[in-house]
Amino acid sequence: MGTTLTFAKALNTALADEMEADPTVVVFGEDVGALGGVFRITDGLTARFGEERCFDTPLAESGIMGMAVGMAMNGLRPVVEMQFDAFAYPAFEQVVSHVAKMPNRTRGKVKLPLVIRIPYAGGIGGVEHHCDSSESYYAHTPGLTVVSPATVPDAYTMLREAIRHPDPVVFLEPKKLYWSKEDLELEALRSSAGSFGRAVVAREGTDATLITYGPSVSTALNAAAAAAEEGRSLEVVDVRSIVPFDDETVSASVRKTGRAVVIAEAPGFASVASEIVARVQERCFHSLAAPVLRVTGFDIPYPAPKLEHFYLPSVDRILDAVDELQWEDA
Amino acid sequence: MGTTLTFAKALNTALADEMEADPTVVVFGEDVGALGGVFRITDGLTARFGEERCFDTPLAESGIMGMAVGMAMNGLRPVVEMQFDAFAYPAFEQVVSHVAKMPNRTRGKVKLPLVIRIPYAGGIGGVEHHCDSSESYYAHTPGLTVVSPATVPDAYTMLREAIRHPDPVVFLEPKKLYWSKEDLELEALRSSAGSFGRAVVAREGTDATLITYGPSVSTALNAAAAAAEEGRSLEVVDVRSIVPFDDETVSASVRKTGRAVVIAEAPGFASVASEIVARVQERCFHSLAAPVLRVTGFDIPYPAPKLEHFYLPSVDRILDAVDELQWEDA
Amino acid sequence: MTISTGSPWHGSMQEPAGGADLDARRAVEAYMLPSAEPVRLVDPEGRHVHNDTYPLPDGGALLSAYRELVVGRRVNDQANALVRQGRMAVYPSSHGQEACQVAAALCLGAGDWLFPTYRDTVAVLARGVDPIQALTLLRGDWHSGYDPYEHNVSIQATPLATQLLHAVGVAHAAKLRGENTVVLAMCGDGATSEGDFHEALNFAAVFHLPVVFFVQNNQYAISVPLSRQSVAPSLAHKAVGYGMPGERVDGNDLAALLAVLGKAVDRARDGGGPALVEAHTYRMQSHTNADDATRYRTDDEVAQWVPRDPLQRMRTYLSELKLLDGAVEEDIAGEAERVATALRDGLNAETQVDPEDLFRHVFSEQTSQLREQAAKLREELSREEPSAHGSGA
Amino acid sequence: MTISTGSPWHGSMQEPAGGADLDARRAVEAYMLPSAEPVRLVDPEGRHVHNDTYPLPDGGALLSAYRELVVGRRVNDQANALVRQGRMAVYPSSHGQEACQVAAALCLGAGDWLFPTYRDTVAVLARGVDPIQALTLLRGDWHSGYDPYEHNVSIQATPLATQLLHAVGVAHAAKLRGENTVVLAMCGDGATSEGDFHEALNFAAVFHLPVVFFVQNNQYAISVPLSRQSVAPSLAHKAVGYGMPGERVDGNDLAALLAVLGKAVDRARDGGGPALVEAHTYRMQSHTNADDATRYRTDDEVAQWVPRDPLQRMRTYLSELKLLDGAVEEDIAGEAERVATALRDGLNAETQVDPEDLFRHVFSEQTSQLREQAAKLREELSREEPSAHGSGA
Ligand SMILES: Cc1ncc(C[n+]2csc(CCOP(=O)(O)OP(=O)(O)O)c2C)c(N)n1
Ligand SMILES: Cc1ncc(C[n+]2csc(CCOP(=O)(O)OP(=O)(O)O)c2C)c(N)n1
Ligand SMILES: [Mg+2]
Ligand SMILES: [Mg+2]
Repeated sequence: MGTTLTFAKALNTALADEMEADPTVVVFGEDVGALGGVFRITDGLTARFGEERCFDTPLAESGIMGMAVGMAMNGLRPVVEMQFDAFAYPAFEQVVSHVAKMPNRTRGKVKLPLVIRIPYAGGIGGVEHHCDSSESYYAHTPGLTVVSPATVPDAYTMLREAIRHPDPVVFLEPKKLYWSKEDLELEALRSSAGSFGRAVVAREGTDATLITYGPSVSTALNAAAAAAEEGRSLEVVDVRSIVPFDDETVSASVRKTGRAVVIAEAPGFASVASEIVARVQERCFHSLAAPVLRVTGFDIPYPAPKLEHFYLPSVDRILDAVDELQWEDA
Repeated sequence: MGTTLTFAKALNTALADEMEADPTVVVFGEDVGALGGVFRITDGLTARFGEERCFDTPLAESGIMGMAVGMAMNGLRPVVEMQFDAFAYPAFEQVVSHVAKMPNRTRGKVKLPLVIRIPYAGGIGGVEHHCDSSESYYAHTPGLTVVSPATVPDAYTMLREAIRHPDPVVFLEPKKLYWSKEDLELEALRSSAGSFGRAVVAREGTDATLITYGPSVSTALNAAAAAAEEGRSLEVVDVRSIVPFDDETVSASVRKTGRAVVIAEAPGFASVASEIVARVQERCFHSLAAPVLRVTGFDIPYPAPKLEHFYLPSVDRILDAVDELQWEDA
Repeated sequence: MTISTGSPWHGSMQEPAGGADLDARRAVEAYMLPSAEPVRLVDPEGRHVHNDTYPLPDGGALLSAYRELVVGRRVNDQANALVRQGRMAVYPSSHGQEACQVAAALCLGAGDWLFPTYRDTVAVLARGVDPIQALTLLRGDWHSGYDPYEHNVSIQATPLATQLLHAVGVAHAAKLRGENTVVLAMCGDGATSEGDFHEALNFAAVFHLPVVFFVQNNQYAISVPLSRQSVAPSLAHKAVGYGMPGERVDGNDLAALLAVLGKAVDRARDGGGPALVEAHTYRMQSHTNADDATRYRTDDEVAQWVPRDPLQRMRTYLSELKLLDGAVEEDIAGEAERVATALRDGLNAETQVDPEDLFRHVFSEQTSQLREQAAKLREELSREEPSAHGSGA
Repeated sequence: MTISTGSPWHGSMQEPAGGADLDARRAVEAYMLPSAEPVRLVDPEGRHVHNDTYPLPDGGALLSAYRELVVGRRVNDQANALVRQGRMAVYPSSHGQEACQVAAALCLGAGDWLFPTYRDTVAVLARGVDPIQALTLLRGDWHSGYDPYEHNVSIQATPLATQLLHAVGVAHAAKLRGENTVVLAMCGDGATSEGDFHEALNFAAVFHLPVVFFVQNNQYAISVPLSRQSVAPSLAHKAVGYGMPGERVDGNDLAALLAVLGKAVDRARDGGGPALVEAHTYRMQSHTNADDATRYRTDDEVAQWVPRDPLQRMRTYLSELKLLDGAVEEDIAGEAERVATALRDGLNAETQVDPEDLFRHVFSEQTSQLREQAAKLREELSREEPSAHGSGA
């Protein structure tokens, strides 16, 4: 029998199930203990597993990240929470110079099975520094596995997979999805296949492909639904795993439809969206009827709450881009 | 009459000339005083301008960057040196959350005319953390002007321009060029036009365009020379200014040649090179005879000295990519 | 002029000093170590407590400070109400900490600089910043609403401890020009754990800069208690590691705060270098309205701090001195009410945001990329019809 | 088990303590403050100096430590020679600091962990790591050449102070499992200015972890003198801000180092929590062979440190005790020579690098992206001819 869970509760359940299954999993960060995290993703974990398994640290992100490196070196599987996207930046050196490089540096002698959970992206009316889409910084850094779930079932399975993964994972949680709900069969999910390196076709279509991930998947699905009413059939690919990237699924879709729009919330310049465009045109050049277009955030700092709706990729903006895909021959 | 200067000396001269011209310019960082910097770019400045104009700080990059923000807020033009690319990462939060955003945050009330000098990229047999190509992190961050000179005259003029620029500039100095020499007319350069936002055609050609910047420009020029011997005419565009980006010059070249290869040392994934590919195919789609290809670093941590030649974009690798540009119709 | 660094004993590290220096060494340590108890000049019952080092500020000064205290409390209450009414998204209240807020503003001269955090709105207003401009941030119109140069008040910083370095830079620039500006930089107890706290104090000490670091230790960083931030005897003890004096003060005692901060500011202005002041206070309300403090602390704990309220004790003290009577109280209440009304009216007025602003201030001169993007948005918004594709997501 | 934090006096911050506590407070401060002079047990003339707190290690222990000292010096000399001969790209020598290096390795048990920096090759070797594997880094074959788990020696860290946090994590994991592992984490004077230094000491203190932070204060960070890093009376004074004991020791006195570090390690193992030890020493050579120290310090300054050499004083002391005679000296010299020869032979042997290694260890399972890139490189290298396009750039 299915249960209805929010995205947040699915993450919380994944943490609890994995802590239950593996005594080496430890959870720490700012406010993750008694408070259960500012988004309540770690709610109840300290009460259930004790202070040594889920605990608050001093307020220092580099400290949290560096300590996680050492713990992972010494037999534990740390799952750390960065309270918000922009508050992970103080830990950037530890992430880029150590988390990402330690296994390679030691020829695999030292593995770092740790997870960096980052509530990320906008759409929640948050103040400055609480809405950054920081995936491009991590995706550009060799050695990091970078994933973002866009559905409630993926929230559950991908977080469990991240914790079991032998390498460090940057786990990006789209904040605006925390309160979204879905029915799901937890039992079935527990035995579902891995998703790292595997995109999914979230909606089938024939005329053009929308390629996206994380917070923008639902917007893309809405756009595809609206397009369908206008008689245009859009396929939506949820990338899920940014690194490694599933070229096969993405290219297959674009070869089929011949047109593509890449959608992401982050500023577009030198971003994951740029990468997807570059890969797609390299691999599908002769199938393309039009350039691959992008609908991304503007190349500006994330705006204040009253202006964010101008910034975020919207259904209209996606459909405008689809309209630009040179349909004269259709 | 012209003089022969190294790239390093051209930078040193630019600093001195600008400090002479503007008493609000201050230079600081690690080892920039008595030592003159590990690459001697600040050589002699303390002796000439005094300790209050060029001085060593405690060893803390976030501190250097944060102090520069405050100094720029209060009437000075700080030029800070990050000793090596990877040692700028501890300052990442200050760069992303403050340097890049302060002017926008205050609706332009606070301007931050500061320069972040970063000796960057590889090719010098440096040990780990001394060879990173970090431009993509900065180029992706809205609010930063990001430039990299590839010639001795540009080293001089672009650094002076950076110091005079009203906004924060990330100034990337390709380490392997420090010892390169060129004849130049300093007097003429002093009155030359600005280069921010302006790419240059470093070599004209008709068959394909090599688009690149910084340390890879000389490699691209060598590739073009080698190609010429084989009867293929390659145009080389030196981007110079990554942000703002000169779409006009780049697109004009690609529209003319119909083919393009983007070359950069950084790992390719979600990089400046991805961005250039994405922009070019968006803007020049119907002129393209082949997909825009990339020759970049692999998506791996920068290798140890004995392995770096496998990693770096080389003439051969560039020419291989050019060969792949579907010449069957030529 | 040269960069003057350091402190009297600096240089003595190069070689072990002779035994004769030992007493001097211990004296230096004593100079940096905070007093054993937080400095208190007026106790919770409103009685003066004598202190050898810190004389009580005079009655007139205390009365005008008290006026600001009452206004500050009213601002906090009004802002909370405006959040409940949906006129502001969020407000991190300084209820209970108003004495710190007022003292931070009043101890500075007009040419000095204040570096506040998100929680320090009352200090920002006490320094003269227009309240509606200050609340632009929390209303969500823009990331900061006032001109920092108008009252020498930097933006209210969110990323913790980062602003302390900006404060150091402002002080350094002023010092290099030979100005005698003092900078007061504020942060919370939690922020002292960040690397930037360390780097800021060290830079200020090494360059001997006129910065007063003012930590409001309100016992919590959101839900995390002080015991998880530090196991030092006090946060003021951290001064020792930088070779600067540290001091602790009762953060609910306006008189003591004025005295201790005032002395630190004077010392800094006279070339004495930086100092660290820790105020011992309490965050009476939740971190923000979005927080639920019952998850991590008891009502009992909060109740213990009620009798230590900074307003009540100043009121008692001033009343007993006869500096405060019904008429003065009424006058002060009237002023507080006027400020509250202005706040309410200001925030109830609808503001218009201009989407073109998104692109206007990113660079001094708009790049061609931003021009294109702005044009695209303009075109999108200018279409007469609410779009051919329906209402959007 | 719960996370045990803190120190005996922790908690006392919540409320001002009564006057009865004052003496206890000052006692606590005294406990954290370093001794007024760096601890010294054998002076530069090789004479024992009595110390109430630290007894002299016994002769046997000193003799075996001296053996390591001589080997360490030989390693430094040999490595410098190999750089001159072009067999290694760079070598940051610890010449002059060998007593610190040896003591750092010897004070730990086999199950303990060492976290060294680029300058600590001698300590790494003294802990048993294969010299050729250790020099893989500086020869340029790979970023690290030994298995950290073989001798519980972490990689030699380059980004300053970052490794201190890894040390804290290793200690924390051990503590959570109830193991009594001690971790010794090394850094230089310059590195104490980094934010990570602060965060590491604070985390260790708050979580009461068995970490000994060992700062080799060699007076310089490349060209920058100590006076530009700190104006505290000593770096050991920084301990006060974290509520842990700080101690200073003569870093050229092997006996004192063994005693002070030994005590800190024992205390940590017995649940006493972390400590900060500052060794007062000197970098006798340039930062690395790429550096030119004459630009920032005088020969005179360097010359002053020659008579304080750590080897000479131990040799004198042990000779006068008759623990060292010609035969033993010869035996030790022979061992040093064997190590040097092994180093030379090892580094003179040509190594083969395998380009496939570039892609092998980035992830546990190669991604399809890396498989493609590796294939491309393989294909490029497999072409018989040295390429149709000539020799490349
Ligand atoms: C670098 C950074 N990390 C995390 C946060 C999220 N955050 C906002 S306030 C806060 C607690 C701050 O506590 P404290 O410094 O004691 O100040 P207080 O809120 O009590 O005034 C946290 C963790 C942040 N703003 N910046
Ligand atoms: C984060 C960081 N910044 C800068 C550097 C460059 N660097 C390498 S060694 C060094 C000086 C370090 O001085 P100290 O900590 O005293 O150690 P020592 O070299 O004297 O042993 C510097 C600045 C670095 N390695 N890491
Ligand atoms: Mg607090
Ligand atoms: Mg040093």
